[in-house]
Amino acid sequence: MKCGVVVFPGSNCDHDCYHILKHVLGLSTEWIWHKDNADLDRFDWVVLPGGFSFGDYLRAGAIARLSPVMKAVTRYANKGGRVLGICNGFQILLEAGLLPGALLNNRSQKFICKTVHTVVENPDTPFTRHCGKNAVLQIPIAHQQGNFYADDETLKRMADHGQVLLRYADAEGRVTEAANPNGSVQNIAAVANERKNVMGMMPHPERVADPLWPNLDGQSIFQSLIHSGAS
Amino acid sequence: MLAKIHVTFKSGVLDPQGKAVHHALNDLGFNEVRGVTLGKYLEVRLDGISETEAQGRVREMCDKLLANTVIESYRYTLEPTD
Amino acid sequence: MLAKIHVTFKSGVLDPQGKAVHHALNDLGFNEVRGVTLGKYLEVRLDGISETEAQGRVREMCDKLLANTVIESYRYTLEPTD
Amino acid sequence: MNEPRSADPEITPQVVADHGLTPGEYQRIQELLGRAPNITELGIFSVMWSEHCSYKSSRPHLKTLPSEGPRVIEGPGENAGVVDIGDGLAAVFKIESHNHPSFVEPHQGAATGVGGIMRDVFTMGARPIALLNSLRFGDPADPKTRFLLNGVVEGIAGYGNCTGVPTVGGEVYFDACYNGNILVNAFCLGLVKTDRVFRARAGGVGNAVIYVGSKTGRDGIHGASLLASAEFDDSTEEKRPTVQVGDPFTEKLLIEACLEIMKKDWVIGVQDMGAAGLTSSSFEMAGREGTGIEMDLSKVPLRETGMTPYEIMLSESQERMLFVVEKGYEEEALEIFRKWDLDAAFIGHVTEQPCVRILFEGREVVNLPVLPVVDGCLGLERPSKRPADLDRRTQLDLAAIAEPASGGEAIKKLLGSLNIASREWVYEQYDHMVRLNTLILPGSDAAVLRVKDTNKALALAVDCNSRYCYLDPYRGAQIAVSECARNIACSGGEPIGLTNCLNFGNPERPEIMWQFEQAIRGIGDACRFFDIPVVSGNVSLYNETKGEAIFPTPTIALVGLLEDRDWQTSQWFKNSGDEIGLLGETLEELGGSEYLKVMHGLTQGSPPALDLEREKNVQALCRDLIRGRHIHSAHDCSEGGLAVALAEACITRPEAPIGAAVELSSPLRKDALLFGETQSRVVISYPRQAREAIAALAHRHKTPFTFLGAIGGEALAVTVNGEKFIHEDVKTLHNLWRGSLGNYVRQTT
Ligand SMILES: Nc1ncnc2c1ncn2[C@@H]1O[C@H](COP(=O)(O)OP(=O)(O)O)[C@@H](O)[C@H]1O
Ligand SMILES: [Mg+2]
Repeated sequence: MKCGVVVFPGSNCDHDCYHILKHVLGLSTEWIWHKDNADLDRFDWVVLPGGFSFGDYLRAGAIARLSPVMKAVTRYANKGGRVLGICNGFQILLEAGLLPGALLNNRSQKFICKTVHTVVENPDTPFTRHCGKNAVLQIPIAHQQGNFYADDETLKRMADHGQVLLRYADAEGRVTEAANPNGSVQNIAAVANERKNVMGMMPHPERVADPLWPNLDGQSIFQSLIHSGAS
Repeated sequence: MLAKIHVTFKSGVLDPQGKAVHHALNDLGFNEVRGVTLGKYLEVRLDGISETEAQGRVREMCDKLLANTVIESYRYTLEPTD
Repeated sequence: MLAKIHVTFKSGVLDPQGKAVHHALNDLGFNEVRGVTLGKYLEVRLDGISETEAQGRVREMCDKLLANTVIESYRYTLEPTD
Repeated sequence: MNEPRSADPEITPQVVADHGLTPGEYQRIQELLGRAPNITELGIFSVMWSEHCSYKSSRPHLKTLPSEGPRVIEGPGENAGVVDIGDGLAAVFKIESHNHPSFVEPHQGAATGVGGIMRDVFTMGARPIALLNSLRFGDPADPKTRFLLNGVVEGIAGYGNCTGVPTVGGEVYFDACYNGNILVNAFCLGLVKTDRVFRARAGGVGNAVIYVGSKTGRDGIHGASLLASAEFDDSTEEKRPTVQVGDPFTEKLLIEACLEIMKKDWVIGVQDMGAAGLTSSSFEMAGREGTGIEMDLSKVPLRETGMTPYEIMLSESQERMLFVVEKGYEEEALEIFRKWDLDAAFIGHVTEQPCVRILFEGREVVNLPVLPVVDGCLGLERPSKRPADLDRRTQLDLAAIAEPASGGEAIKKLLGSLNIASREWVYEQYDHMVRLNTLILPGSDAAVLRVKDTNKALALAVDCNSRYCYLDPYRGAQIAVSECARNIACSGGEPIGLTNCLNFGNPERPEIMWQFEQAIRGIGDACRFFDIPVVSGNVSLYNETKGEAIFPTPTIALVGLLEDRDWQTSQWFKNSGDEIGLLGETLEELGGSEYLKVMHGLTQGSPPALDLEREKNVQALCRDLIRGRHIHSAHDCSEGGLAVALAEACITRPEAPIGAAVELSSPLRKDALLFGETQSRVVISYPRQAREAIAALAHRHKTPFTFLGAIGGEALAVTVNGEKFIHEDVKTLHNLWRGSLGNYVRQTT
């Protein structure tokens, strides 16, 4: 099994993702430089990591999505290749139109770094298969623009197609306003495209996947990908 | 040529930044404030193209980069520079 | 009353975002672009005060909150609303 | 040569004074040169001989600090200190102030402070892996305080987060003495292979000088010399346009590009362009090597048109570096920088003659011998005098202060007071987890980071109680070192290197100089006693407004080593049923305490006594207890004393707060017993069966060990001599403590 980690100028969770995939999960992992437009067919999945690509200037993800690699990512996704965008990676996928909706500034207008709970809404995707329905994952967030927005029509379509994968919740998995850290509509923390081969999530699963820490909830996202086999 | 571009949220999109500024202004005692929207204002200097060409080019820039048309709309004007 | 406020960097102050957008536009093939500045555009709705009052109030809002006058300058216009 | 250009202003006494040089200094410049300088050269002298760059008031005193040790690879003098941590790796670290710029523009001032300290670290070839900061703000009741706090924290967050370096700890204090002069001290730590440490040297005649980073603009011209050495007054407004804007994205590219190029063996030396920009980087690199540099300013990438050589040499535009690479590798170097979309240019070369020669548009505009510029400024023996009112400050008549019957009110007030309340509102804005190293997150005594590819970990802490320093700068500084080391010890670490940022008032006043001397002596004595080398630091003088100086604030940051990362321990109570104990002994002391300030509005008395031997013993004991796995938590007693330490151990527990029942018997005043700040004390918790082993180890380390009680229940319950003194629901305490700072910031004025 082989996976790729895309590096944009300003990516800063790229090393963390690489570390988890390669050294913790033992997968063959390669860097993909953002100027590289070559086909990605050799990978079983690719990760767009967190960070501040191009400084998040103008809008988070806006400049990164113009990088040559995004042409390759789009071709790959259109052929059914699996793409996981984490935090800034999610923002880039939205800007590229590979996922529905948009991310606005957090309600507090502040960057927020803390561990939150999310509940798995749709366990029937290559990204959540290993989690179980209504499983509660304790995962950190670290972002300034993670306030998910979509218009009503889009939200309805997403609901109809099971495109909401994670919602912010309390420790018992209840989706409450108090458990919403950033103002996201309907507490949405992670979404997929209709075909379920592209996922974007604001929480950082790679931060809770190293056995050095007691919490390994983030591994279930990567395990799902592993258990979904080759694409 | 100077393109002056305004990018603002589409109506219906809750603008958390505008809302925060609104609150802050009320807190500061500006009770006459009823609403705030916060957008971007860009000035792009262009060289060596005609105004008609520029019209199309600036639209293209906005569509491709300067605005996220899922949530934002834009408008612009062109002015000659010397 | 509607106040339309433009906040931009003072000249000589580094504008990292404008610089990044400029690069990106050039990379996209917009070679006619010579410079980009990125500022803020605010619309503030005001109620129950006269235009003369509003003039002073909006200036105060800008000085106190909307602009960072150490590095930014601002200008505004007032328009009646219905 | 050196004929003034027609546009150059004539050098009048007024021009000399405007450059912050005294007539005597100008005289000396003329003697050293054997001629008068032109305006650009005068500008160069003015920044290089400024307090900020020359350390003219502080240098003789700094020399007394111990800076050597078996682990020290680079001590003070380079861009950052370098300490060997074994396994072929070294820790590179330094702390630096950005006080004045942050007062003028909090967001950008703090942001560029973070950027500057990071460059000092990666200049040495190290990858930055952690940031800390030490912040001081004025009276919370002053509306400006809230604005400054917000801006500073946002600026630090914006810069650190974007560059992907976690901010893992720090400190925040409020006192009216900082009303007109806040402190923003930023610390950065990086890791480097011991055989890949780079130095800021311009070696090898003929080698190429390469500029890289952002383009040069008119930012901060005179920033270093004027902003950092002039006190504030109402004309501060006029200095505003000199504020620099940080570009963290460019910094991130610069980090990656520099670390990539530093893998090449043709890179000779490098220095960041910090204060005094191109001037200090070129002169200092040549000065350290005994060479010269010739540069053509026409080749420097410029952001603005019409810039003069004076402006280019003195600009403080951020995110720039100067490299010296072997002749013949210019193109390869530029290629790497282009890959990272950075502006870079080959602007000159190293010369044999120890002079800096600057060309611009085909003419020579500067030709100065290096040493007079770098080293020529005479150290000043500034007079010092013990403040006349010091005895009055330290007087404290405890008999005049009523002893409270219950400690409930005080513990609640203290936990909710801004100097003790939770810093969560602050560190939630910082990405403290990125890079996957942070084993102990913010919220404990010290942050602990694993060192990848080894079993080791590093513990980091920053500390200073400036109220103590105001009351007794010598002891206050000793306590700052001791407390910082105690925080490291409570986390399991052994201090291996220290860096400090000395924030003081106007050194031209003898009382300030006296504080400065005392504080340095205190740091030096403590470091010699504990065997901790001082490997880097920074001095910030003239921290005063309208003649009102800040409390002397010698901020101490320490790096501790854990040979085995499993030795780490955090401050909070873990298990219901565990016993609680106290290491160390409580004296009847209330001078300088947070309790006196919060409950009685007093900044008065002698700060707590300090016995370095006891301190050393308790720290060694703490480490032994952690390594032997005898204890589950360790938390030192600092502001708020034993009661606050106990409460913090109850409420900082991440899962949920937990109660504790403690029984004390003592002849001391109850407020001193619970809220006094006696040094060298640590609250520990441990499983019942470990008690005997702990007692035996404590005995061996000559440290008193007292059984205090047990963890459990929903209240913090403290009895003294059999009588109830504190009985408070821990959830209530938790809420008071946790919400206080956020509520303060969100309040409106
Ligand atoms: N400016 C800051 N940035 C990040 N973390 C901070 C900051 N200030 C305080 N903290 C963290 O909050 C915790 C408590 O701080 P403090 O009360 O100063 O510690 P102590 O009780 O050891 O004196 C520590 O973990 C510290 O690192
Ligand atoms: Mg402490």
